[in-house]
Formats: sequence, C-alpha cells, structure tokens
Amino acid sequence: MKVRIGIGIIVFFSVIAIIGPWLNDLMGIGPWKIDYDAIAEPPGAGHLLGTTSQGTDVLAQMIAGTRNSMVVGSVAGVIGVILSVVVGVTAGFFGGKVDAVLSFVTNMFLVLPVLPLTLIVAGYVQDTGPITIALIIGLFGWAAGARTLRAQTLSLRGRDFVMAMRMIGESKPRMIFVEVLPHLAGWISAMFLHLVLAAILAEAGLAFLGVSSADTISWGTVIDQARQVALLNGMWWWFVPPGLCIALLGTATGLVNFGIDEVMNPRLRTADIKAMRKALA
Amino acid sequence: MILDVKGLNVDYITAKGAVRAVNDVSFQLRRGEILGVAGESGCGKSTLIMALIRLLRPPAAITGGQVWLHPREGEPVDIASRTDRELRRLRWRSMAVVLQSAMDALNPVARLSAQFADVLKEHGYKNTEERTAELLEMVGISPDRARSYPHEMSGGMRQRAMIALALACDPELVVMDEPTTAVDVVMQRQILAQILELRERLGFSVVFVTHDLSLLVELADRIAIMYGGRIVELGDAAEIYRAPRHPYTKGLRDSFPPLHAPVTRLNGIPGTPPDLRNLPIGCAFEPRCPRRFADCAERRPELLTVGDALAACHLHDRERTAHA
Amino acid sequence: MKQGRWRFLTKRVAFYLATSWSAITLNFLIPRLMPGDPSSVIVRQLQRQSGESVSPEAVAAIQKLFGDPRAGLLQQYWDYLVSIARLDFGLSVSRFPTPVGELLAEGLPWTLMLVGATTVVAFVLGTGLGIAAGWKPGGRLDGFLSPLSTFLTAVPYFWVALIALYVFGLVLGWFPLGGGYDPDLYGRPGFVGSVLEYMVMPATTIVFSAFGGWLLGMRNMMITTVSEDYVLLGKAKGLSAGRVMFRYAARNALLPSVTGFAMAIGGVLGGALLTEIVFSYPGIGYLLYDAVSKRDYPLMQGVFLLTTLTVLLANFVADSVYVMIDPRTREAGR
Amino acid sequence: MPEETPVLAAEDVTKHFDTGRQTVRALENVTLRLYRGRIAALVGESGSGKTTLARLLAQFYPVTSGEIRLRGEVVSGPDKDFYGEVQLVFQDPFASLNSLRKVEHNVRRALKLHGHAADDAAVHELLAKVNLTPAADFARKLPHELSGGQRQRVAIARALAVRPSVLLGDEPISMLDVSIRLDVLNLLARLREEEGLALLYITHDIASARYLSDDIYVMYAGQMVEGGPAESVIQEPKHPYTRLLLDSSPDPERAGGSSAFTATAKLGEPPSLVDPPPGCRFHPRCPFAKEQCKTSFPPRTEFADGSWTNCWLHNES
Repeated sequence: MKVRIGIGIIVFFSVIAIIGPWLNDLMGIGPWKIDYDAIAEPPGAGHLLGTTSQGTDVLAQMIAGTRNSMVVGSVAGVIGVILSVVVGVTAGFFGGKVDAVLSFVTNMFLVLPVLPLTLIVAGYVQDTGPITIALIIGLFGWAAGARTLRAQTLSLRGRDFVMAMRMIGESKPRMIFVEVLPHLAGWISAMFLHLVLAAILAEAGLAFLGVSSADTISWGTVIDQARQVALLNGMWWWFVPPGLCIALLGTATGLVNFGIDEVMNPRLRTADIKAMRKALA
Repeated sequence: MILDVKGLNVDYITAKGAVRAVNDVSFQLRRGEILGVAGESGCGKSTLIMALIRLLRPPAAITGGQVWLHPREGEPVDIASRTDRELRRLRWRSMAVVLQSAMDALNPVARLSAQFADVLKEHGYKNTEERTAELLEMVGISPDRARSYPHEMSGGMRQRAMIALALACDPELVVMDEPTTAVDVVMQRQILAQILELRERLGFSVVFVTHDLSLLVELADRIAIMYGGRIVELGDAAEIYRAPRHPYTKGLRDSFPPLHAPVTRLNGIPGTPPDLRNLPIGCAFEPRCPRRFADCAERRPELLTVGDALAACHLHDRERTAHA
Repeated sequence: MKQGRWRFLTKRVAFYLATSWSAITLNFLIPRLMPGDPSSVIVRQLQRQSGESVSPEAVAAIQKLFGDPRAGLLQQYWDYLVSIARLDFGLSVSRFPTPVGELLAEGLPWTLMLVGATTVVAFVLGTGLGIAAGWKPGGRLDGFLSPLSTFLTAVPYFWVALIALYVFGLVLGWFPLGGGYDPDLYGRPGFVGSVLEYMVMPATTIVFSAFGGWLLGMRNMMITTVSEDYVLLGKAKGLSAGRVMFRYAARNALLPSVTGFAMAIGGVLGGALLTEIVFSYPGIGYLLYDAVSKRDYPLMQGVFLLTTLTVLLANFVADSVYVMIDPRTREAGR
Repeated sequence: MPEETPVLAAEDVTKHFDTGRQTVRALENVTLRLYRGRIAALVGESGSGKTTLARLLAQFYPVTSGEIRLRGEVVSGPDKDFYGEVQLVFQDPFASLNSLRKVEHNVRRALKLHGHAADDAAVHELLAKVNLTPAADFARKLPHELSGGQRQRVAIARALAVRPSVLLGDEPISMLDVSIRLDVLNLLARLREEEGLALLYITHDIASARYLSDDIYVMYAGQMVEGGPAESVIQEPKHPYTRLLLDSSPDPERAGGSSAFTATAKLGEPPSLVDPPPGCRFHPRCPFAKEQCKTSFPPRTEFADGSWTNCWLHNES
C-alpha cells in the first residue's frame, strides 16, 4: 500500500515532467507569461495557484519547474548509481589493492561535506544549467552507495555459490553480471531513489544560494525568487508549492524505499505483526 | 510434577493466514526429569519449548491450551494465560533457557559479569560477584573470565557460560534448544556430562530439544518424538530406541549409522517433511511411511497408550482391536 | 584489547589527516583546473558583475590566492600549503581588505553553537523516538512516527525555515525575524538571553528537519536487533521491559547509528548553513551566501576548508565514541 | 592400500595464514592421497585443519610448503583443466546455490563451460543421476522451492557435470536433516561405484565416516595423527585423540542408562593455532603425555592391519 502510493506520486511527477509544456499550453498559461491584470494575486479562478509579484502564474512555473528538477534528479541519480556500482562492485569483487585504493577514495568522499564542495565547483564553472548541476551533484554523491555496494559485494563474493561457479570455470564478467549484480538490484534501486531526492534537494539548495542559471525554472529557483519578495508580502502561495512538491516527491521515494527495505530485510515487515495482533485481539 | 501441558496450540499468524506449528500437544514433566524432544527441522520442537516458557517471537503465538507450572512454593500457574508482567516473577527463578548459539544469545557489548549481575540483582541476590564466580566454577570456567566479553571466549566456553547463567537463580525448569549443536563432539560430551551432573546436584528438570536422537538416548529419561507439529511418540528413552512404536521413530533411529555394531545399508526416511500449511487429512507421516495402509490417509491417529508408551499410529489400532 | 582500540584510532587519525590533505589539495586544484588563468577569469567575472573596475588591491588579493601564474604549479602549491599552515586564507574580495580568516573566526562560534546544539538535540530526539518506534513495530507510535519522519527527511531545510519565519516571525510575531542577537543589548546584561531568543527559530527548524533521519535509521536497526537472541534472553531473564529495551536492544542498535554519523553530519551541516541564510544568522552559512552572491572566491574557499575540517573532526569524535561503546572494535575499520 | 598413482594427493603440505600481525598455523606437514574408486574420510573437530586441507586440494589458495599432485603431476595453480578433474561440494547447500537462478542454470553452465552437450536431455540426465526425478520438473525450480537434501543433490549434479575424477565433500551432510543424510551418503557411495570417482569425505561425525568410507584419517589441530582402513581405526584406535573422539561420539548401543556421559574429566579444548603447543599438539590434553611428546612430533608407526599413527606411545623402541 505504502509502496503503491509512493510509486503513484513518482509516476505523477514524471508524467508532469514529460508533458509539462503541453499541459501549460493546454491550460493557456506559461511560466514566463505575464498577466498585468493579476500581479501578486492569491489563488483563485483565473490563476489556480495565484501569481507572482511579476504577474506570472505560479502553477505554470511549478509545472515547468517539475521538468528541470526531475531532470537534475534523474541525471544525477543515474551518474551516481553508475559511479557507485563501478567503484563499489569493483572494490568488493576484486579486493586486495584495488579495494584498498577505491575504499580510501570512497571513504574520503563520504566524509567530505557535499554541499560546500558542490558549491565551490559550481561557483567556478561558468555554466550553471540543470545538466551541469546534475553532473556535479552526481559526481560528488556516489560515495555512500559505493560503500554499501562494496560491503554487499564483498559478502556475496565470499559466498559458496560464487566459489562453486568459479570452480566450474565461470568467467569473471559473467560472474559479476550474472551471479552477483542481480542480488544487488534492491540496493541499487533504493540507492537511485535516494540519490534522486538528494540531488533535487541539493539543486534547490544551490538555487537558493543563487547558483542557477537565469533562464531555467526549477522548484529551487521558484523558492529562491519567492524568498526575496514573497515572504515580506505574505504571498504564501508562492513559496509553499515548490517546497511541498519536493517534500511530496521525497516522501514518495521514502515510501518506496520502505518497501524495498522490507523485501531485503524481512524482519522489517510490519504487516505480519499487525495481522497477528489483530488475530489475537 | 513440575509441568503439565494440556492441548497446547501455537500458530504462526501472518497476513496470509495462520499456520499451526504446534498442534494439540500434551505431556507432563516430572521433577528432576530430562525430557528429550526430537524431530526434523520444522516439526515444531523449538516452537514448543519456547511456548513452554512463553518466549515465542512474533508472529508465533499460543492460540490454545494450558501450560501449568507447579513451582516449589505457591500455587500452580498457567503460563499460557498470564500476562508478561506476571510472568517476570517466575522467569529465571522458576524457568530458564539455554539457546543454541551462545554467541548470539549473550549480549555482545556487555561483560559476562554484567550479564550475570543484572539477572542476579533482579531476583534478589546480594553477593553477585561471589555467586557469578561460583556458577562459572561449576561449569569449569575460571572465575577471572567473568571480565571477558563474549567474543573473547571460545565457543565451548561461551556455551558453558550460558548454562551457568541459566542456573544462576537456581531454576526448577530449564529448557534447552539444541545447546550442543554449535560445538564439537568432545565439547558436546563435556557439556552433556555437566548437565547430568548438575541435575543430580541441583535437581532441576530439563526439556532438551535436538535433532540428534542418538544423543538423547544417552541423555534423556524420556523422549518425545515430534512430527508435523504433533507428538507422535512419547516413552522411556531406552524403550524408544530399543522398540520404537511409530514407523517415524524407527526411521529416525535408523538414520544414525552405528559406531561399533556391524554396518548394514541404511536408508533414513525418504521424502521430505510435511508442509504445515497443507497437512494431509490423515496421518501427517503417511506419504513417507513404509508401513502405511488405507486408514492412514483417511483418519488421523490419536496419541494413545501402547504398552508403556504413547504412540499415534494406526498400526497399533489393530493391535488394540486384536487384543480386545 | 586496549591495543586494538588504539590501533583503530591511530588508523582513523591517519585517514582523517590524509582526507584533510586531499581536501586542501582539492581546494588548491579546483580553481586551477578551470580553463584559462583563474585570477584573470575571476577578475573579469567580478568586473562584469559589478559593472565597475575591480580595485588593484582586490586583484592583488586574488592573485595571491591563486598564485603568480608565472610561477610553476609546484611552487604555487608549496606557497599555498605554507599560507594554509599559517591559517592565512587570503583576503576577502567583497569585504576588502578583511582577511578571510578573520571573517571565519567571527562566524564560526555562531555556527558551532547552532549546529552543535541542534545536532545533539536532533540525534537524541530522533534516536530516542526511533527506539520507541522500533520496539513495537507496526504499533500506534510507529504508525505515526515513521510516515512523519519519511516526510520530514524529504523537506528542504530552508523551506521549513521560510515557513517558520513567515508564520512565527511575520504573522504571529513571536520571534525576531533575523540575526543572532539584539544589537541594542550587545555587551549588556540581557545579551545572553537575546542570543538564546534569536536561536530558537533557526535551531527548532534544523532539529525539525534533521531528527527524522535519525529516527528512521534507529527504528530499522531497533527492529532488526529486537529479533536477536540476546534480546530474547533479556526477556527470559525476567528483566523489566525498559531494561531489556535499553540495555539489550537499544545499546546494540545504536552502534550503526554512530557509524552512520559520517554520512549524516555533512547533510545536516549543509542544511544548517542554508537555514542560517534564511534567518540572517551571523554564522558561516551567511558568509557563504555573501561569498557566492558577491563571487568572493577566497571567502568561498575558506568556508569550504573550514566546514570540511569541522566535519572531519566531528567524524573523529564519532569514531572515538564508537570505540568506547563497542568492545569488539574491528581492526579493519570501516 | 593400493600401490597405483593417487588421482589427487597432498604431499607433505603445510599451510600458514598470515593475517598481518599473526600467523595461523593451520596445517603442518600433512600427506593425504586419494585413489580412484575409493572413499577416504577425513575426521576432526573444527580447527583441526580438515577444511583447510580440502581447500588446498581444491586450489582455493596456495600451499605454504609441500605440493598438491594431480595424477602425479605437481599442480601449479587453479585452472579450468584442474577444475575439470577436481570438484568440491560445500557444506551449506543454502549458500552454494545462487538463490536467483534455476536448478538448470547451475548444471547447464557447468556442462557448457567444459565443452559438453548442454541441451535439456543432458541436464535432465544429470539430475536423474542424483535422484532428482522427475528431472524436467526439478530443472525449472528455484533453490527456495527445494529441501536441503534436494539442494545438495543439485550441487552434486553441478560438480558431476564437469565429469571430474575427484569429488571433495566438505561436510556435505552436516547441514541436512538427519532423516535425509543417509540418502546423500548412499548417493555418494553409488557415484563412487558407477563413476569410479575418488572421493574425500570430510566430517566431524566419525560414525558416518565409518558408514561411507574405505579409509579414515584423523586430524587434530593441523596435524594428521592417525589413518588406515575404516574398521581398524574405529575398532582399534591407536592414537589417544582418536579414542577420545570415539568415546565422545553419541552411541546408543553403549547406553547403560545414562552412564555414558557421567565421566566429567576436564577434557579441555583444542589449542589456538596462532600459538600451538610444540611437539604433538595434543599433548596438553593427553592423559598419556610424556616429556618427548612436548618437544617433538612423533614419526609414523605402521601396523600390520594397514593402519598407522603418529604417536610416541607406539614408538617405544
């Protein structure tokens, strides 16, 4: 049930991200379109979520922002997952010196605070569009995942079935891809969702600090602009929706991860315990 | 008599439904007696003894029957119906437990001394250090090991410490869940010898669960054989070994190659243990039984007196009717 | 036994020293990895931004930070290391000619106070509630706290801060809108009280956003630990439920939480810096905002180094705590 | 003992594990030879080195000194040809099969990698050989749908698929339910008959060693202390440790009531292999230990019934 709600929310935002521009056209609104008759207007019939101090439609901005936030999240997620799989699985599977070096690098990235590091790099890079931001976040956010995957791979590698397959002469690539990686599917998907959320949060944080490009709209940039004007003028409808969207998407990934955790660690399944209490009551 | 179990049922209750792991089990345990419980994995033997001391983990729960404990002092208590709070008074003073792996059962972050001290204090002992030393010496561990953490001891030592811990408050009943499975044969023998000796000295009763029937024959006074959640045979240990009444007991006995007697070809028990979610209508052992006949698939045999023992097998219906 | 602990800690110290060195080196390399000569790029950027020419002193400050481009890279690196060793982080461009070190020294106590206090409170609160939720999984408390925490961990810190500022600062007017203390009381009797008053909102929002993560982690570990044999034995011994819950279950379930500190502290710190900005709190976060918006690179890099070293130190503290509470401290480390 | 060349042999093998600060002396100068069509049992407690010896024979790691010989040739390292001849069956059938792969995957890969026909018929034939019938049904099952005994059969079928001449069984039945252990032992005995395999059966259960094997070897703390035809080792143990092992094993036949366990002699525990006792490593626990035992490991004494032991008690002359 939890998992279904989570997946539902994720699918909803993904669909909005894909069809956003058409949806805006369909409703006759646009993120840059200025309605001079409705400046700083609270939610109402004309503008469902109200307008900004410049007279742009908040709903249209949210819809347009969904795409960029989701792009940052998924690009960073993909990059982070690839890096953590490559580093973690390689370190865990081959062990020895390879492991020593990779683990050191992983542990280092793990303790370096990501936000200031991202900020420094983003500060120097001239282009601060969503893809660049996503690249930087992905590049610095893989360490926790790599650490988990290394530990899991290490334990898998020591299992008898891997030894047994080695004894019948299975090749290393097949061993990694056919015998070991499928066991990590749960971890990898949990990690991906985690990274997506972390990236969206990080992007919003960067935008909040002013590191974003002027011609893109994301949930983060909406909050950033709203902060400067909306707060003092009591325009809650401007800064509440973007944060709520981030929180909703984040909750959704959390809910899905609950489900993944329960599959991987059956002790966490609470449904059975509830059923028992009910039966005995 | 220390324990009187009447019609005990234990279910595993999950979102998909309930599975009965212990089914209508009744027996009595005498003071100072060692009762062995043997059977294959999944037969319900471990669940049974954990139910006896109300230590079941969710989703297992007692769903029927009574477990009457007759303490030295005071009225008999039905353990199955008391609240956890009420049971606390009885725990460790009247009933203690030894688990299969001491490595898992001892708190990894506490010294041995602390794990003795907390239970001793809880039950009103004053000189906890002295008592701990005495207990450790009883199982052949030097008292200065009390300062050790579990991971600093050998497997055999941990297991003996676990037994010493179980005896800390001079219990009347000790249930033991495969306490020697994790140690080597030589250590197993030392531990079993110690259990027998301490039982002589201290007079506690034991319910001892194991999959190793050959070991029980030497250790236990009586043996209960479980299959598919039920007791299928219960009798004197030597008797069970010499003349098993139930074909399952016989199969189990013949699963152990002899140590000194001439070797003959043995076959164990073909087939697999029953699926508790889907038990046969008749005798649960029927599909694997070498001596099954028509009745076995249709009616479930009751656990009835056969000679000096109890057995649940239709083979003895015939004897009984023939005698009658 | 004791030896094992010392060996473990020595290894960790070596690791943190190596990591600090890497962070310092990274700080040196990043600007130099950018295309072109970093100082002139930055000067040009500053000019474009402010629309007026950059003062020669500022140019000199920037050049000092990025080294004389004519000198070899190794020479630059050496000069850089020497100045870091003297705690010389260069001069701020936006508040020229204040040394970066001075600015950081002003901001650090505020941030340490805010982040230190909130981290401790969030950890204790989250872990405590996690113990309670995990003790009875699927129970009423768990059914309420787990979804709530899932939501809270997903909410951006600064957004919570904005809402708090709007509701409690603007609408209700309960708390001051920003700053670290009442400037009128500076150096006068009510100063400490005003510091506390100004801290309430930022601290509360940080705790509010951070404790959910600890709660979920602890809950899951607690559930896993509760089904261990030693917890069952605690119950079998007839000990009180509270004793079993704390001495047997929670005591063991806590270990991974301490290890997980490394991953969490960086995030909490990042969130706290953003929260400072919302409340115009005079700490490192506000400096960082200034640095970013005014392209004050020396200050930015100073903040990066300082936060990194602080996080490493916090991690070392966590490691030391771990060594004290886990007698098995593994030799391999993590 | 036959005079032919052993199929697989460990000759004077020593194995020390270096863990950085400590050296674990797991195996000292051990010799073990496996012959075609014969079953040798290796008996000992945990820490005796029996699993280490099996893993050296299977080339999981290199020897510290001595050599592993395959048909008389020194083996230099694990390669495909070696594993075409030597296979090992693990103790835990829950761990030795990939839980995400069907039964047929295991067997089919083994067949394919060693250049044998890997069609359904070949897979089913192998499964039938280990009594997994109907083979077509079992081939499509996942490990969690099988009982422990059935899984162990799959593991054996996978090992047989490469058509090995040596099968090393590392406690292959100790994790199985009592009632099906004999089934697996009987299967191993049949494979020896039908395929002429050389078999090593590692166990801590000396009664099952006697049931299955032709020869029994006894190890203690990394040293080989006794060996010979199964019956002579069981009925007339020469080494005090073998006697201790036999006396400790449960034996219902011995039962004169519960008297069997009443001797509470403090029998001690096996020594640490980091700092093992000098000489015969059993001497601290041996009731017959002499000065000699504490200083040097005894040479081998051979007996007329084909058995031998390394014990100073039998080396008076």
